[in-house]
Amino acid sequence: MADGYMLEARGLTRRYAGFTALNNVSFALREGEIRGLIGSNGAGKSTCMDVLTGRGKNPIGTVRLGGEDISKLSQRERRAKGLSRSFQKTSIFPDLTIREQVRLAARNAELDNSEEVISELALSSIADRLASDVSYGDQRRVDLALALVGRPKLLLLDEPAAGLTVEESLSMARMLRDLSERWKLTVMLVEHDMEVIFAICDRLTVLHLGEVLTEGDPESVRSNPEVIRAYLGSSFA
Amino acid sequence: DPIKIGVATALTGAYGDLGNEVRRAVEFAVEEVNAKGGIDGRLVETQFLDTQAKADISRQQAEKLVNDGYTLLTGAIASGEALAIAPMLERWDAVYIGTIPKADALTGAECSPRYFRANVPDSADAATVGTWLKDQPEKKWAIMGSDTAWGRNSGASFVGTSKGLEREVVTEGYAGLGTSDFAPYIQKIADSGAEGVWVALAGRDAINFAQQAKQFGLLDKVKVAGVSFVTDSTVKSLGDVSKGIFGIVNYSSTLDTPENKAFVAAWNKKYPGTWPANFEADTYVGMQMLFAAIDKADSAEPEAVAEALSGLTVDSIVGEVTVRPEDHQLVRGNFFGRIAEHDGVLRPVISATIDAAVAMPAANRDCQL
Amino acid sequence: MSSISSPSVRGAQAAPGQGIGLYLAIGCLVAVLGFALPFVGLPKNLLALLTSASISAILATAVGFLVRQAGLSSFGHAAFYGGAAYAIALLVKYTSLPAEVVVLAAPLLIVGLGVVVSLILLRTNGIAFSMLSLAMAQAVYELVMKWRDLANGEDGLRIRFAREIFGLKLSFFQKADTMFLVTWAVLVVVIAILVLVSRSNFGTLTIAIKNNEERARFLGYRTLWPRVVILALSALIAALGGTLFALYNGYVTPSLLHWTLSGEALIIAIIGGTRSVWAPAVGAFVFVILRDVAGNYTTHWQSIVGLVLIAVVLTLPNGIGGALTAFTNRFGGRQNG
Amino acid sequence: MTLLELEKVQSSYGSVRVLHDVSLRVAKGERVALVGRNGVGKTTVVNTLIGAARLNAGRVAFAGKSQSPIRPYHAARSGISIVPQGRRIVPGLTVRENLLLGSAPDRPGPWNLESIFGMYPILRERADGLGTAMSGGQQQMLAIGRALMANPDLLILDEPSEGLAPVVVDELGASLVRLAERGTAILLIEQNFGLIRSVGDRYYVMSKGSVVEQGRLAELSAEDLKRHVSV
Amino acid sequence: MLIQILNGLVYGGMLYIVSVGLVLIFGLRRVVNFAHGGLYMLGAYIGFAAGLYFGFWGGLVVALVLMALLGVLLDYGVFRPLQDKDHMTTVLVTFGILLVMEDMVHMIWGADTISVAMPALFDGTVDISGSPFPIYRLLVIAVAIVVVLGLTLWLRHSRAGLYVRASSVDALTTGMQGVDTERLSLAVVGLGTALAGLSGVIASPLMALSPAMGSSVLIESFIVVVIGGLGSFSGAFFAALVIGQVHNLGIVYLPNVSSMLPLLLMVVVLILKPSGFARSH
Ligand SMILES: Nc1ncnc2c1ncn2[C@@H]1O[C@H](COP(=O)(O)OP(=O)(O)OP(=O)(O)O)[C@@H](O)[C@H]1O
Ligand SMILES: Nc1ncnc2c1ncn2[C@@H]1O[C@H](COP(=O)(O)OP(=O)(O)OP(=O)(O)O)[C@@H](O)[C@H]1O
Ligand SMILES: [Mg+2]
Ligand SMILES: [Mg+2]
Repeated sequence: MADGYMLEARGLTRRYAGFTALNNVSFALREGEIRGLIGSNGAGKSTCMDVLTGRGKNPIGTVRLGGEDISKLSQRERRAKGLSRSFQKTSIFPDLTIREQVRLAARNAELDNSEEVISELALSSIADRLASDVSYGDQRRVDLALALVGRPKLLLLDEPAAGLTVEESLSMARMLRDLSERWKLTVMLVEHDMEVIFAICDRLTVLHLGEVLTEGDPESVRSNPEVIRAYLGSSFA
Repeated sequence: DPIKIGVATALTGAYGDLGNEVRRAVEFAVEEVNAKGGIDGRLVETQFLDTQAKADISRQQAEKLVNDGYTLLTGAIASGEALAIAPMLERWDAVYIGTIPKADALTGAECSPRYFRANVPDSADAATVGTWLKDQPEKKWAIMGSDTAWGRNSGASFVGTSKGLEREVVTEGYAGLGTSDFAPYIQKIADSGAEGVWVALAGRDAINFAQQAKQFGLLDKVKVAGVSFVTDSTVKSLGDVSKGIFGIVNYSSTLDTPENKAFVAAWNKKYPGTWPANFEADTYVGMQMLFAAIDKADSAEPEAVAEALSGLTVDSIVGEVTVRPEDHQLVRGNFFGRIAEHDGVLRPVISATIDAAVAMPAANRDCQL
Repeated sequence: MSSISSPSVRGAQAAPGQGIGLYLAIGCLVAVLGFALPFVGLPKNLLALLTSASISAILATAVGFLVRQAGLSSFGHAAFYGGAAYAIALLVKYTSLPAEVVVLAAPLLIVGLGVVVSLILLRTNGIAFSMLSLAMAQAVYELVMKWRDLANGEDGLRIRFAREIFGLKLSFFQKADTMFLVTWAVLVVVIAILVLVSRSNFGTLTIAIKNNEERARFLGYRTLWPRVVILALSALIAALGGTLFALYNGYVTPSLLHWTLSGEALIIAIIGGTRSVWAPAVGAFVFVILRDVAGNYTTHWQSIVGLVLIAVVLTLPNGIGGALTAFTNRFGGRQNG
Repeated sequence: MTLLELEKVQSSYGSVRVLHDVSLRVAKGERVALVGRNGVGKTTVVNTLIGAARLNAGRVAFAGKSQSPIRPYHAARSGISIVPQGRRIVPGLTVRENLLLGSAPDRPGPWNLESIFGMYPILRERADGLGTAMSGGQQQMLAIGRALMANPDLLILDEPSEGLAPVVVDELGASLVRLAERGTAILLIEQNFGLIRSVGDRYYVMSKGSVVEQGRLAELSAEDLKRHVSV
Repeated sequence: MLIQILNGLVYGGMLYIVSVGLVLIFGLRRVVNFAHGGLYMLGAYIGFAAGLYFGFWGGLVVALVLMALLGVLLDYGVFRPLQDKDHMTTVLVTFGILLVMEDMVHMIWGADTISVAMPALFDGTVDISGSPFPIYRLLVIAVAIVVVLGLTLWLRHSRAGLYVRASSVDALTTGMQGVDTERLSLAVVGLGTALAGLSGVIASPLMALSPAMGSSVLIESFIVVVIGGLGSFSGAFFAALVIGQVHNLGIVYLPNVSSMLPLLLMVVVLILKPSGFARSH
C-alpha cells in the first residue's frame, strides 16, 4: 500500500447487450475512509459493486485492494483478501437461524466477532429465529451483518438503510462510523438516504449514466448544481 | 391337508395380460382336479401374488409363498424372474414349474434340480424355423426383433438358418421393449426390398408393429412370419389385420387330439366364448405335469415331487410327453401355423407339426444337475 | 429446483446442540430394539420384509439426505444402488477377487465414478439436476440392457458368491433372520453418521449453499466441493444399499438401475419427510410394509399405495417424520423450533 | 364513500399471529399515511388485503363491501391498486407487459401506457426489455406505473421511496399529490419523513401488530412523527 | 429419407401435443405433473370407449370434454388446495393419482392390449417419393401445427395469454392486478389435460392401448419440457421437433445407441445451457 490507498479501481466497465451500464469508472479510497457512491436510479452503482466483487460475466477493469491486484480473483478469493459486500436485494440464508449464518460468515475470517456484530445490529433478541421468519427490515440487517462480520478490510454496502426507519438508518450510520474507526474499516456506501450519506461520508463519488459525474467532499458535492439537477433535487439544495 | 401351489405372476404392469392368462389357466386346472376329488384325495389350494414381472419382486414374492407353505411354485413371466428364483429353490426346499419363460439358460447353464420347464424354449423355436423356411419362395428377408436377449437370439438364429437355405437377410432392426412408433423400422424394411419379414416381437410391441405395418401397406407387400407373434392375444387385439400372418405356434386350440378337444370344450364351458390361448395351454400343461408327479410320488413334498418329475411321462393336451431328466425340459413337439379362420373365428391354425425329435434340441451340456 | 424444491429443513427440529437428549434416547432405543427383532419369534415373512425394508431405508436415507442438505432431488440414485450391485455381480463373474474385496470395492468403485460424473451434474440445480441425474442413470440402464455379452441384458445376472464371506456362511447373508442384523446395523450406523454430519459446521455450510449459493461464495466459501461431498456421501450410502441387496438376493437385474427405482426412493423419502435425517428410513418401513400388506389382499395394491400416498402427503405436510417429531416434542414437553 | 375499511383485524401467517388489532379507513380522495417501525406489521396489513396473510377475525371492506375470504384479485377489482414492498416485478415479462398486466380494461381513466411513459421516460426506453433487468429504482418506477395503469380509486404504496434517488422521491411526492388532487385516494406506508409530510394528510401509527394512534399530520410535530416511527 | 423425416415430424408432433399440456400445467401450477402420462392414457381409453358408440370423431369430442372436466377437477380438488405446500408434495400427489388411474383403467378395460381402427376418412396412404405414407400420419402433423399456432397466438397476443404467462411465474402478483388466477388456472389445467387427452386419442389408431402406455410417454415428454426450457412453449416445440428427428434418424443410422440419443441430447443441452433452449419464462 505504498500509495496509501486501500482500494484503487481503474477503468471499471460493464456492458449489457449493447448497452453500457458502467463506462470506464475509476476511483481510489484511503484506508479508513467512508466513501459514498451516489447517483440516480440506474446510474450504475450496483453494477459498480458487482464489478468490484467479480460478480457476473467478465468484469472489465483493474481492482487493487491494499495495493494488490485482485482483478483476476474469484468472488471467494476476494472475500478471503478482505473484500466484503452486502446486497441491494436481500441475500441471506432463509433456512438458517440468524446466529448460525452470522457465525458461518465469520468462520472464514481471522477473528470471530459474530456475537459482537449481532448485538451491534440489534439482532440479539431474534438471533435464534430462522431468517425466513423475520420482517423485511430485520432481514436487511442480517444481510448487513453477513457483510460486516469478521472485520473485512473493505466493505461495500448497497443501500443498507433501505427499508429501515429513519431512526434506525441514523443509528446504523453512527454504528458504521464507529466501527470504521474502531476496526479501521474502509467503506464504500451506496445509499439514497442523504441523511445517512451526509452524516458519515468523508467523500462522495457521483455516478451518472454509467460515468463519474463528480467526486469530492460532501459539501462541495451537495452544492454542485449538476448533482442537484441530476440527483439531489431541490429539497437538498 | 391340502396341496399348496403358489403362483407369483405379473397380475399388474406391462405383462399384466400374460399374468392373467397364467392365473386363468391355474385356476382352471385346479378347479378341474378338485372337482375330481383332488389328487389322491387331497384338494389343491392356490395363492396368487403379484410380481409385475420384475425379478426382484418375483423372488421376494416366491420366498413369501414358500414361507407360507406354498412350496410348489409357478407363474414367472419374464425369464429374468425364473433365473432369479431358480438358484434359491434348493435352499427354500421348493419346486418350480416354469410355463412361460423361454430362456435357454434355464435348462442350460443356470439349470436347477428343482426347476422344470413345461413350455418350449427358444432353441426349440429356432430349430423349427428351417423346416418352414425351406418351402418359402421369398429370397430376401428382413428381421424385426425386440431388442432383448430373446429377440436378438431369434434374429441371429434366423440369420443362421437362412444362410443354409440360400436366403438373404437384407436388413435387421431391433426395437426396445415398449416401442410405440415402429414407423422408422417399417420404412427401413420397405426401402430394403425385402420380400419377407421375420418378426421376433412379443405382446404390445408385436401388435404395434403389425398395426403400423398394415397402415404403411407393408403387410400387403411382404410375407410376414414370426416367433411368439402368432398368438391368440395378437389376434384378439389386431382382428383382421393379423389374418394370414405366419409363425411358430407352440400351441393352438385347433390342435386335433382327443385330450385337447376335451380341454378346449371344458375351457369353453368355464370361460364361455373364449378359447384357451397358447400361454394358458402351456400353463395348463405345466399343471398336468405337476399333478401327475404328485400322484406318482404320493406326496406333495417338494423333494419327492422333484424326484417324480424327473423322467415323468404325462398324457398331456399336447400329446404324450416326457420330462427329460438331464435338464428337466419337457420334451414336446412344436408347430408352424398361420392366423386364419377356424370355425368362423380367427385364431392361430396349425399348418405343420414338427416332431419333438426334430424340434427339441438335445439337452444342453452346460446343465449340471 | 424451482418446482421440486425442498421444504425448509428445520422448523420442527431442534436447533443444533440443544434438546437433543430426548432424540438421542429414542434413537438408541429404536436401534437396540431393532437388533432384538430376529430373536422374538417373528414370522419368517415379516423378517424378510423387514430386511428388504431396511435396504430400501438405506437407499431412501441417501436420497433424502441429498434433498435435505443440498436441495437436490435425484432421479438417478438407482445408478449408484444398482451400479454397486452390478459391479459386484460383474467382479464376481469376471475376476477371481475374493468376495470380501469385491463387496468392499464395488461401492467405492461406483462412488468414485459417481464423483466424476457429479462434477458435471452439479453444474446444475433444481429440475435440471433431477433430469440430468435421470438421464445419466438411464444411460447406465440402457448400457446394461444393450451390452448383453457383459451383463446378460434384461434377464439379469446371478451372482455366484463363494461359500463363505467374511468368515460367515453365504446363507448368513441370504437368510432374512440373520441378514436383518446386517442390514439393520448398516442402517443404524449410516443414520448416526449422517446425523453427525448434518449437525456439524459442514452441515450448516451445505444448507447455506443450498439456500443461496452466490452469497455463500461471497462469504468466501467454495460452493462446488461441499456439494460434491454431499452427493458422494449420498451416493456411497445408496451404493451400500445396493451392495446389501446383491449379497441378500444373489441376483441382479436391470430394474435395479431403472429410473422408477430412483423415483420410488424419492417418494419414500418424502413420505418419511426430509426435514430430519432419519425420517426417510421411517418412510421406507411404512411404505414397504404397506405395499406388501396391500399386495397380499388385492391386486389393486397400486390404487391402495396411490391413495395412501395422497392421504399421507395431504395430512402430514412434513411427512411421517415431521408428525413423529411433533408428537415427541409434545410428549417431551418441548416447544417447537 | 369509504374505499377501504379495516375493523379490529387480526391476521396471521400460518400459525404465527402478526396483526392483533388493526382498524383503519380510507375514504375517497383521502391521503393517509401508515407508519411504524420495522416489523410492526405494516406490510402484513397489505398482505391481508390480498389474502397472502390469513384474516382470522375482524372485518375488511373494499368500497363498502365486506370481503371474506379475501382473494388476491378482490382489491384490484374494487378499484384498489397496490405497489408492493419489494416491487414484485414479474420475471420473464417485458416492461410493457408488466404495465399491461396492471391495466384494467373496464376502468378507463387518465392513466395508460402513454401517460406512464410520459411520467417515467426510462420505462419507454426499456419498454421491450425485461422488467427485472432494470436497476432497483427503475423497477420501483415500473411497480408504481403498473399500479396506476388500473386507474385506481385508491392507491396503496408500501415503502415506495425505497431505493429511489432523492429527486425521484421528490417527483414521486409531487405526483402523488397531483394524483390525490384528481381524486385518487392514497394509503402510503413509509419511513421517509419528507414523503410522509408532503403526501399525507391523516396518519395511523402501528405498533406490535396494532394501530395505536391516529390523527392529522398537520397537527403532529416533527419530533412526534419521529417518535412514532421509531418507538 | 424424406419419409423418415416425415416420420420424425409425426413422432415429434405427437410428443409436442403431450408435452405442451405438461408445460401449461407446469407453467401455471409449477407442478411437474406425473399424472400427465396417465391422462394421455386415459384420454386414449375414453376415446376408444366412446368411439364404440359415436365413432372415432365422436369419441374424440367426448374424450376432450371429459378430459377437460377432469382437468378442472384436478385443479380444483388437488392443485388448488395444495398450492401453498411444497411443490414436491404436489408432485407426489400426482404420482399417487397416476397409480390410481392406471389401476382403474386396468380394472375397467383389462390388461389386454387394445387396438383402435383408423377413422375411415383417413384410412389409406398417399404416395410420397415413391413410397406409400399413411394419410393419418399427415393429419397428426397438421394437428400439431394447429396446436402450436393456436397456443402461440393465444399466449403471445391475447390478454389471457399475458395473464397465463404472468401467473405462471408469480401468481400472487398477477392476482393483485385483478386477475382471478384461480379461474385462470382451472381453465389452463383443463386445457392441458384436454391436450393430453387429444394426444391420446390421436395416437390410438397408431399405437395399441395399454395401461402402461402412459408411463412410457412420460419420460420422453419430460425430456422435451426440460430441453425446451421449463415452462417455455416455443422451447417445447423446438425440443419436440428435434427429439422427433433425433429419435427417428437415430433408429435408421445409429440403431445401437438410438435409445440413448434423446437422453444424451438432454445431457448436452443441460450442460451447455442449464435453463434449456429458451430463456425460461
Ligand atoms: N442484467 C441486466 N441486463 C440489462 N441491463 C441491466 C442489467 N442489470 C442492470 N442493468 C442496467 O444497468 C444500469 C445500471 O444498473 P444498476 O443496478 O447498477 O443501477 P443503480 O445505480 O444501482 O440504480 P438503483 O439506485 O436504482 O439501484 C441500469 O440502467 C440497469 O437497467
Ligand atoms: N411469512 C411470514 N411468516 C411468519 N412471520 C412473518 C412472515 N412475514 C413477516 N412475518 C413477521 O410478521 C411481523 C410483521 O412483518 P411485516 O413485514 O408486516 O412488518 P413491516 O411493518 O412491514 O416491517 P418493515 O418496515 O420491515 O417492512 C414481523 O415480526 C415478521 O417477523
Ligand atoms: Mg442499485
Ligand atoms: Mg414492510
